[in-house]
Amino acid sequence: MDFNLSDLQRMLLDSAERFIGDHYSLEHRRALRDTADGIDHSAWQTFAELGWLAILVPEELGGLGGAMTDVAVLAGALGNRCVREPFTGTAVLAATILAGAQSAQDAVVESLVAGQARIALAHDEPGERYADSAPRHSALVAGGPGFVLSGQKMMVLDGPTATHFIVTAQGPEGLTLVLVEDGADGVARSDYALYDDSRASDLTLSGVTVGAGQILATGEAAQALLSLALDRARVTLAAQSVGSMEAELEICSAYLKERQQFGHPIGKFQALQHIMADMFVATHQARSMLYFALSRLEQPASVRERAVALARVHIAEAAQLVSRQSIQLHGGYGVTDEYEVSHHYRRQLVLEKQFGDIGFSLARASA
Amino acid sequence: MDFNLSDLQRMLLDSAERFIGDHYSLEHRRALRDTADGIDHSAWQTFAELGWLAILVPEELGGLGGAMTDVAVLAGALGNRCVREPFTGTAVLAATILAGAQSAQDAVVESLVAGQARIALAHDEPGERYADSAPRHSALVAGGPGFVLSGQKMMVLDGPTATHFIVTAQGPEGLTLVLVEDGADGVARSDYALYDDSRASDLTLSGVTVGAGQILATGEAAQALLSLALDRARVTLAAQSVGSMEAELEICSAYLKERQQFGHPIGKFQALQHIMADMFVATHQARSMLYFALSRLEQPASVRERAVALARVHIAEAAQLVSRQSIQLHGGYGVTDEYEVSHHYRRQLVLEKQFGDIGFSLARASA
Amino acid sequence: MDLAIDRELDDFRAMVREAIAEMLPPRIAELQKAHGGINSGHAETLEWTRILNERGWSVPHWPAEYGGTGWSPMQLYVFNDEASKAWAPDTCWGATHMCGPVIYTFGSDAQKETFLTAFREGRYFLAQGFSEPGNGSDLARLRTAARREGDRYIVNGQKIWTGGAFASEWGFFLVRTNPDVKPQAGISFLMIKLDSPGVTIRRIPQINGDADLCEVFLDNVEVPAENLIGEEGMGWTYAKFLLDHERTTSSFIFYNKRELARAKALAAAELIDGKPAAEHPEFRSRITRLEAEVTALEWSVLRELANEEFKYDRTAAASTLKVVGSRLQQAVTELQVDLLGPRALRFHAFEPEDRVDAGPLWPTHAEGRTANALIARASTIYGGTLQVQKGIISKLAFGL
Amino acid sequence: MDLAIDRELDDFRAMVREAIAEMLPPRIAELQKAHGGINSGHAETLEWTRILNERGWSVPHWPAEYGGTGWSPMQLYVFNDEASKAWAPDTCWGATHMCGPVIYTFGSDAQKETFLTAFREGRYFLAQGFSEPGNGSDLARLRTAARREGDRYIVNGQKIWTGGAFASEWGFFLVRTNPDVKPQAGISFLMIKLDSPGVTIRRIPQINGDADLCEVFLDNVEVPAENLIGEEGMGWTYAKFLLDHERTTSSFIFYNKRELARAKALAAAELIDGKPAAEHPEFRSRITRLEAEVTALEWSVLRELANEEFKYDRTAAASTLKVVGSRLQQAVTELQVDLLGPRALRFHAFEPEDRVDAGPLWPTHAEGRTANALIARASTIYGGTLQVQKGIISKLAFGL
Repeated sequence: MDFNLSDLQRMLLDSAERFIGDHYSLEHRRALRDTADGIDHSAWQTFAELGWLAILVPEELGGLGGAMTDVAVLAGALGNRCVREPFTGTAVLAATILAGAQSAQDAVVESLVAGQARIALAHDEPGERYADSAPRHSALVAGGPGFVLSGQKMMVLDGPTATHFIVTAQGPEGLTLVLVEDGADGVARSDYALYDDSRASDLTLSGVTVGAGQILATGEAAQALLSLALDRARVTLAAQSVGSMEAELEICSAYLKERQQFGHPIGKFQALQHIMADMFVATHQARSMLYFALSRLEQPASVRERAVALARVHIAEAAQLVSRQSIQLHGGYGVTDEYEVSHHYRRQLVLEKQFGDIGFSLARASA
Repeated sequence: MDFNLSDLQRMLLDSAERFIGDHYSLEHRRALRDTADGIDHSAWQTFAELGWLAILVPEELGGLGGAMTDVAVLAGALGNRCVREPFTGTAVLAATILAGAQSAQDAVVESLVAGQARIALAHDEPGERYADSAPRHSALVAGGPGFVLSGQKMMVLDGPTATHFIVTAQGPEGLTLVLVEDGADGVARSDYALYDDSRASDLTLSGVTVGAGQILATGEAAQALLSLALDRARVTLAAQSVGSMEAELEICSAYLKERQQFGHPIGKFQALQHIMADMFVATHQARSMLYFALSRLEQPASVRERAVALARVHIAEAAQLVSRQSIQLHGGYGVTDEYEVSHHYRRQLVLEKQFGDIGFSLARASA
Repeated sequence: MDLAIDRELDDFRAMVREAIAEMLPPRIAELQKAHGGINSGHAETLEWTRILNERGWSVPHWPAEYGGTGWSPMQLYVFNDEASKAWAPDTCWGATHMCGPVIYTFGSDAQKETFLTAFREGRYFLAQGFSEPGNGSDLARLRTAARREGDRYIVNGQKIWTGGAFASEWGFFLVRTNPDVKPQAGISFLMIKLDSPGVTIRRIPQINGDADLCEVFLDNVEVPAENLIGEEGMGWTYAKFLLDHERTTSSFIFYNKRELARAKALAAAELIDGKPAAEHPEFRSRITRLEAEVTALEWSVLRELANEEFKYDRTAAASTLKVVGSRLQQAVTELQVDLLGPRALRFHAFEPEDRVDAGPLWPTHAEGRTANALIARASTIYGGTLQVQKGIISKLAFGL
Repeated sequence: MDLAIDRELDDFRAMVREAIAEMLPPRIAELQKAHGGINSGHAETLEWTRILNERGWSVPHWPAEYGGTGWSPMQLYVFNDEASKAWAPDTCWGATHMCGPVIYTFGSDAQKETFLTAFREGRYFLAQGFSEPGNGSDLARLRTAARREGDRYIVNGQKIWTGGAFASEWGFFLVRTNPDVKPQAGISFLMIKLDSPGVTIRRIPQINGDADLCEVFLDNVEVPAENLIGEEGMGWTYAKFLLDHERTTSSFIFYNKRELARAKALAAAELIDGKPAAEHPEFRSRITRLEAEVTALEWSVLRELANEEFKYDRTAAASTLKVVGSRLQQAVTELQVDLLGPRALRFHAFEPEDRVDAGPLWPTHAEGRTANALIARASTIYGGTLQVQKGIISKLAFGL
């Protein structure tokens, strides 16, 4: 076993830390929030140029053919600065599904790798909560030259900036994954912001025409592919969460040395030292748990799913401890929008509740 | 509302604190453990003389006609010193059932008040865990001049020193409470110690002859009476638990001032000060919860049962926090038999698991 | 010991409940319910104060001579409980619960006339200027200076966490009038009109999208000497007086009861796998444990109100209420967030003009819950952090 | 980064598993399982050491020249994991993991010959005399004095928490040989034979009915100067060496894995309302969360064994293992107690002669669980309390 970065991973991390560190200042992120769609289009191009969007894309499709450990290295750096660009949805979730699709998706994949296509999963439906595998109300039925897709989707993460959606629907052969372009006839979007300043959409699909080439997977294959893609996405979220915790350790320990109260740097108070120690322990354990989950990703689905669920519970609870205490250590400043820790807090909340929250993961891990 | 002691309660508490303080030193309790049956027979006589066994006995039966608030005052003092005499079983649980019995039990009650009769509830059966109301395997059937009782009972608390047992059995009219003398033909006892040095027994009842006068209650009346008696007993245990916590606050704060480490009294360390504060908060809240439960004891059974269950969960979890931290604050000495805190820890464990543990109470309070 | 609630209180409760139902405009109740933080909007707070004042109930806890009702502590408790349940906002806390008592206790007759009347009648919002950027939990070190020049003070300095200052006409400030004595002795209590030249107010954007807390910059602000409350140099004493004055407030018991009830309603309404969240064991246990904690807190408050004889310093008990009350504000609002699941993630703007209808897929009960939970992180910070409270307890209860 | 376990390790695991199954007497495994604390009986520990020694495995982690196996850290890990799963006892920890490494690193050839051989062959139990009544977590203040007189030391003082001293032939002690230098510099490392005149041993009754920990009184005990290990005044350095020597030990990872597995077995066997406890949601969640924590701890240990490059001081990571490992020992054994419900309350004697058969109504799986949970309260105390560990972390990781 080797927990140290390979040379390639070291290069990836160095470039990521450099670019993200330079680019994603708190001020920049706060300014981005006030733009129409919330994402940094020029940075996204840089993501593409640095090869980040191509990590999981197979070499034969023009990608790097990398591994989830590489993604986790990068995701940690993204988490360090609460970077909320649609990386997970596009470069992990969609890339996994497209690479495993029954119909060749070379053009879309090429566009994804180039930073042009951004692809969001449209799965949850009204009244549902993390319904991993339930039958869909959205329906794909034969019609016209091919098929017709209708239904309603909620909380499509990063929906406003997506060029395509991967829509889950109930088709003739069971669960079906359908690639739909944004702006296609019959696709209506209602956009909103989330508390971490990322965006999401509700989608209404009204008789959207679908050709055979847009069908990515059906039946058991669709189920398996969706499940794998979601688990990879969950681990990517967990890696960002660990990155966020690690950044909070630095932010808080620096603050404790600088902030004076009762005539001393507050870091002299044993009670606060012990809070920092608790945060350190939680973060260290969380990173270990991330490695565990990564080590199980290639194993059979049941092993993988349980490991990912276990890791998500553990890492999310550690993140709660760390992000809560980070605010507490900052006193009143911690609950302002002007300090990093409040952004980490909100980002951690969003990371926890995407693709299954603690309760969902706990039930899944206990099954 | 008035949370202050009445004059009578003040007298009760003063005499209790004086007697218990003088009598129940740690050395004395450790010596008692090595006696055959573990109880202090002469102290039990004093309990009787001080009227403690008569508090809940109605005046017309020769008792004091007191209230559960009075019992709680005394139980707090018993808890202060981990006194493990069979007070709860005899003076609360049995006294409640006997006072509400369908057949007059004047002689037994008189004997109880005088400190002669000690009466233990024989309810749990093999394979059960806190089966509050399930049908009994122990059976009371017509036979001989009256009835015949057979069955097996486990974890009869204070069994070895009981003069009588109140046995729950399935009779012709449903649940039946039967008074059986220790040593009656067909009663066999197997005795053992618990971790707080109190004692319990398993009972085998083989065709024990029962007369009509031994039938204390049947059917719904038996159910109601048993439920009331158990809830009173649970609150008495909770009051002892609060008393134990309050004693631990004193023991630990004194120890922190006295014990030197790294050149200071360890009470100078902020981390330990904050642990003491946590213990104070938990104890204060626990006493409030005790008052809540006491205030609900006279209300309809469903209200009473839920309140008692809620209080049991809350107080037991507070007691865990306090008794665990008490050991931690004592360092290595905390896990020796020679320091008070290890005795409080064990006593709290036993208090938590009598007549329903946290899990049982939580399920009951959530229903 | 008598643990039963007086029968008479039940009648009183019925009476105030009915009166509040009659008086409270549904519009204000709905805003309070949706917004649901500690306070509704400032205008609505003042409107509600004026309505209460018409019935003589806007400052029920004040002495009768200043407009109080003469209710017992238990009656006040019942009144506040009912008002909270009905989704009435509080009155302006700084005015009616902090500055008011200082003025009727230590102020001159003229000050009583000027300020107490205005507070009672809800004429304006009042801001609290205690904290400074350099001293969160360490009030004695405050640096905002008021230099006496003839019949006025010249005030220079900076205050922070001044809630609602942007919407306030006046503020009550702690200022240093004497730099040459020991820190606590040089502090005075000053009323400052916030439209005075030299006063600049900056709203601080908060974690939850609101911006109620402000920074107040004081740059050579001239304040008439008659705005000094009581004696110069006694500000520290008055501040301690007002903080001690309300021993049970920091429990946030009414808030905690109301928000737990709201969480239970959410648990019944939100479905997970087609079943109400309330039936899911994890949520059930969480709710039960929180209910136990809220119940214990309520009884801790009752012990304080009933003046229980207490073995330890009473301030240790008050800090206990604060420790538990603040922990509960966080736990109960986080429970609400978790009950909503992914729907809790949607941002809802605070400013009325920025709010949008979330559309048919979004239940109104989702709005505001996360904003509340986010700002509840401050409950263990303001008014003496959790760590400060624990220090108080270990010192006052145990002499450590 | 390579997170897969080497295939070769699987073969090694199968090999040691089979070997242990062949070697371990069922009687010893059963005692360890019932007793189930950190160590089985002293006689059985020595017996198992002798059996292992026959195969050359009693001190596998030692350098090969002193009898070690040359296994890699990961192989040692697998071996210990398998031994734990098979209910093998540890060898005498003080001898094989503490004193042994000090002697083979700093001892003379004669000392190596005398002691290392004895330790490796399991000839006697060895006691550790570090702590004193006045200094739990504060070793530098130790007062037991060794005065040099010719070719011997005269030792006076008192040690405490000396595990198994009553059953030990020798002990390794920290003693003060020079009172006139700064505290750390005056300490030496001395082997003392426990049947020496002037040595009195008192067993300390414990919370769980056992009495393994002892007080050792040293009253003018004469110790040959040849029993000094290494140099005079270097005891502090050696003690730190041996504490640093095993960075992952304090995780108790094998214990925690084994006892969690036992808890799961209990959960399957114990019925509540006719259903296995494992199906009750509260227990299920508790088990899942503990499984997550144990898993994370195991991976934290693996990171350490694989020598991960680490941004922070490695000692902070070692303290993390201790914090989590000790917390888990408590949580897992308390889970066992709660799974047993009221049956956990029954006392079971520790001394073989006092033990009684609990009778047909009592499952043997109940015996020993509560005793284990009670003594697990000490896991956050010995070897540097939880508070000391947190202090180490905040200092070494953050410079606070």
